Amino acid sequence: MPPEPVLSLAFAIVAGLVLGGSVAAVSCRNRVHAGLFLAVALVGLALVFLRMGAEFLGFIQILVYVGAVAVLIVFAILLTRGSDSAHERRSNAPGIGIGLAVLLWGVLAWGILHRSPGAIATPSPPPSMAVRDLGERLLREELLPLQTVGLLLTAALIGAALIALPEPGISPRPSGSHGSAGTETPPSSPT
Amino acid sequence: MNPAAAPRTFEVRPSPDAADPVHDGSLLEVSLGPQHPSTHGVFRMDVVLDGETVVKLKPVFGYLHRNHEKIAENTSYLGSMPYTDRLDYFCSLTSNWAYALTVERLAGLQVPERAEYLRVITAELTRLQNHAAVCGFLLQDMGALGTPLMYAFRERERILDLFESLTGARMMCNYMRFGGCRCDTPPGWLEQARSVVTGFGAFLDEFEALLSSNEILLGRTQGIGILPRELAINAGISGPMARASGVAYDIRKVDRYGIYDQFEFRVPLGDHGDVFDRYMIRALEMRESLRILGAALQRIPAGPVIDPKAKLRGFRPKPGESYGRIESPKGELGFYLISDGGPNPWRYRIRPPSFINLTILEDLCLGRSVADAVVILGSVDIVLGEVDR
Amino acid sequence: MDAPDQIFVLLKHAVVSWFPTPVQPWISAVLSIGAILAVYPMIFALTTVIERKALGRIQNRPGPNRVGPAGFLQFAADGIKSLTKEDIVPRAADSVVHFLAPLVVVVPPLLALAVLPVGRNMVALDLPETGLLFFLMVGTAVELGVFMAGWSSHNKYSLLGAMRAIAQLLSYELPLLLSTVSVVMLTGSLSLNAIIGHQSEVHAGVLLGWNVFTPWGAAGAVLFFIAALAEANRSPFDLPEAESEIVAGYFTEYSGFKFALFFLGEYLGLFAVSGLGITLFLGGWLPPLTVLSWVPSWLWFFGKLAVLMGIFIWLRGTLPRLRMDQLMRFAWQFLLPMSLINLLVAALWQYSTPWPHLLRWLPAAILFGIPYLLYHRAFLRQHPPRTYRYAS
Amino acid sequence: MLGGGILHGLAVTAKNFVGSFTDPERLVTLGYPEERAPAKENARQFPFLVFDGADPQAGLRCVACQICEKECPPQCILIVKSKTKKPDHLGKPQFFPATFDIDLSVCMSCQICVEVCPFDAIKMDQEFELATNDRFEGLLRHRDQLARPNAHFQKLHPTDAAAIDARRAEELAKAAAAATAAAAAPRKPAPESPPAA
Repeated sequence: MPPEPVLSLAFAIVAGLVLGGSVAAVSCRNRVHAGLFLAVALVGLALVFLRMGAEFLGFIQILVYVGAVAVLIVFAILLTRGSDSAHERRSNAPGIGIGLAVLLWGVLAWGILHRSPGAIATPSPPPSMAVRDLGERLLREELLPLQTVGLLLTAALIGAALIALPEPGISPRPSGSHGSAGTETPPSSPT
Repeated sequence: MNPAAAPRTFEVRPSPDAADPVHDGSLLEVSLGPQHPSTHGVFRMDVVLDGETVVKLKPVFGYLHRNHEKIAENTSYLGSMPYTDRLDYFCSLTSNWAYALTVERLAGLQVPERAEYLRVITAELTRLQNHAAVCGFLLQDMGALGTPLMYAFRERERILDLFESLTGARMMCNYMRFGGCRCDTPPGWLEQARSVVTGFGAFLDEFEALLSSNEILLGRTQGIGILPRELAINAGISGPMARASGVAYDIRKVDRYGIYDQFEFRVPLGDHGDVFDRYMIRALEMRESLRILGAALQRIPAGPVIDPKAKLRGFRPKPGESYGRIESPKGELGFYLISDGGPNPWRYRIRPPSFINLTILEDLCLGRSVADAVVILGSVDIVLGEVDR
Repeated sequence: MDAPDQIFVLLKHAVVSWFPTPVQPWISAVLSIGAILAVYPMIFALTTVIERKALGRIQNRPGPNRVGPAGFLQFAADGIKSLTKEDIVPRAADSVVHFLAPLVVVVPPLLALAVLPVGRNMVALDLPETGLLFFLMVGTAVELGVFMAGWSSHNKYSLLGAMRAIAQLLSYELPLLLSTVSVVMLTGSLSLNAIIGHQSEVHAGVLLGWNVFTPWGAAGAVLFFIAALAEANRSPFDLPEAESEIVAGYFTEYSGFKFALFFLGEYLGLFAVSGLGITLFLGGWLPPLTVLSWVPSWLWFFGKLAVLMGIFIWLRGTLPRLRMDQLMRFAWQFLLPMSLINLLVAALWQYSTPWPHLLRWLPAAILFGIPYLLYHRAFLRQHPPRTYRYAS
Repeated sequence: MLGGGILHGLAVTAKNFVGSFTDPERLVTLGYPEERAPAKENARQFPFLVFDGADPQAGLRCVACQICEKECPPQCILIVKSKTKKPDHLGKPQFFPATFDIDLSVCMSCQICVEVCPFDAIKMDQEFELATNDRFEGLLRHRDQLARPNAHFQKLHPTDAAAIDARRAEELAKAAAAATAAAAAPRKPAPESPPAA
């Protein structure tokens, strides 16, 4: 284990990464930049997990959130062609957002400080949670929630697929410019 | 402020017309070419894409326009012959033949039998190398990294070697003359040609083993770029493209120009008119060409190769007009000439098969993806020298 | 422990022991990182030359043969050229993201290579709990780099390439992951060393128990390497950079050394994912037969890597590329169901340990054979054999 | 079976890979600057002017008739006729080109100048490595650069050269005979080179 100063320096860097990334993600006007900063913040979060020794959670964090969620977010921005809007207006009521954030922070802080007053002062050793234990826990005690979540996600997936399906009756293909033999309609151009 | 001194800045301008789907961002306008790795020559396709689906395609050409027809009207009849090499620079010998045929009709010249045989031999060799190269380029467009193309070029080199030793040049042959051919075969040429033809059959077997049953190739080409029979007829499509759509139209059979009536060959026809059929029709035509070549190389008679009455200098055909056409590897290549009795043609007009086959490109590509558009263009088989003239 | 097998390990220990104890872990890390940074780019350089020469031979031409003996210094010439070329950044490009993208593409494969055991006791970063997971995690970061490159260039081809790349990488991640899961199921560990250890059991006296010698392992290896080719953007799945369609895809607007970095990243990714495949299915650094165990273990690993590269080059020289929708369909309609079936087969294999050997293979043959026949029929229905008629 | 076509293709490429090492028919590439394809007698690149004897000035066959200049399709030849005359190989006084320029950047190697020349004065060279820094002057060949001895022609196109030399020798002999007999011999049309095969 590296010495303590190195660790706290690492924590400072990681914390800076998370905070800087999050702030930039919400304040960036360019949506793609915001998405990339979100990815930075998520990587920072994963590093926090790693620093606490939760390797599995850290890796899963990157695998799922950076590899899938963040990529999907920027991909969606790309597909909807909103990435060029550099002249985006700022939110009308930034106060609401800031207020919500402060409120959330307050609740979390209250919860942490109030529920386990000793936890901050004397950090207890992290529970050793091997991957195998995690898996057994998920598939034994928490099986019902897991399956429910799976069902929910499947329903969401089917819904998304239904939305994405082309509507029947609308053909994107305009007719060819050469009238083929026997067509009575004149070749028309959709423009 | 002095505009010259102002710093040049680049900005992504807001769309001029928000209602236009290209500019409001829901569609993507991409210019494929003229500097694009898969356009055949300096050809441009203005493609409007919805995602990757082509919703509009405009072929843009003219980058290689050389004013050939007007130059020909100001050059002697003979002087246009080397320019016809540069029309379809893959198949200079068939272009030569079409022009020579037209002028011979205009001037009423006879072609000696040996010259007719030489014309058939060179034209069929040209067809072989053109079709092989086209199939190679098609696969190149499909991303096969040049392997089939290199195999095709290996055989093409052998044929070009033949051309070089016969005509003096590999591509710009300038071999046909009005009333025959420019020179006779050098010693040993016919034997060499026979061995090339034999080797080409083995190459075709190998080429088809490499490709014709490849699942990826089938998936990429079958059902893609379907050209219906009626459209092919209405749009004046000719050559392998028309035959792949089931149009039994081969000028070698229709006109029986030259001595094609003395050879036994079949005209393969496709039923689907898609890219795969165009590829297969070319492969099958190569086999038929090999049959013609085998017979021609065996039966070629001795004799002069040029009509002794034909004049090289001071060639002035009687006033009149003529249209000559041949089955070039790409389709019906026609020349239309009007003579006013002078040393230059009064009117000189070409019917280039590539150009006319290209006109239906949009119909083939609409609703398909960019990748298909590239493959379809490859299957049309164009040479920009002929399209732009 | 014989000397040639452990030569690099002993060397490293010797070097590390010269330093005082407090800095020894750091020195050890630096040495390992240095080795990875030196070895894999060197293999990359050699691979590019060999690939070009082999492709040339496949295409009946000699390939590069001018620089150095038989052209083997071509990579140096290419490297110097790309270093000295002008680095062009389009004016409309997002310059910061444009600059960062090649780095995001190159660094993750290097990280992934750190957890690969290349020989007995030769792994830079041993993660006993989560080695495989680390590898897969790192692989996902490449997608972001590809996206950054494609988006920041402000070029339509780049954008199309990036869209293709992300769609492809996301789709093929799933079969890749699922085909590794079967190995994890059977081994019961995410540690790459444990997975290799699990394959070292001796079968039939001489043959080592590589996973590929089991039905689920063989099928898993095929599925894994198909998905790996797609993940590494190799032909026939090189659509994101399909030069005949979208010029060079997401790195169209890159030149000079940044272009070379993309190239490097792509090959490092290929090495990494092939190395993973070797570890999971082909016994890692284990020899195939017990009598061959005198050959140094790292030689086995790199030999297997070389064979795989050869196969990939061969495929690249032969196959045309798929179309985007076919690529997606292949991932979702073929690879994914097949890898799910493979999980079932792996489970059956696990629970049928006491059965006779033939009986254990039978369910696998049925489970793979029936879908294969169905796919075959579906393909034939879609692409029936054609005959051609002749005009009279 | 599904995948069989791909395996077929792989077998073909493997065969070619091995064949490129073992079969010279497959590896047809030549290492160009060191290895060269055998020269073909008919091959043509750019024109040159033939001269007889040792002096390119006196032996030049060209009589500045300007037919090639007229017939050249891309008009790349410029001839200026001399004011004075010099004797040709038969001793007849003829004009000669004071200037004979060919712009090789325009020339398209069609060989029409060679075909139309009644004096066998212009022939096709086989030199093709003409890279130059100056695309105007560097590719503009003047009379003295274009002049090549008959031996050069004999080396490039032995069949043609032999026929032409024989004819010219015959003409010379006839002219000599005619001179002695003090009677004019009409020029015979040039016989074509004998057909091979």
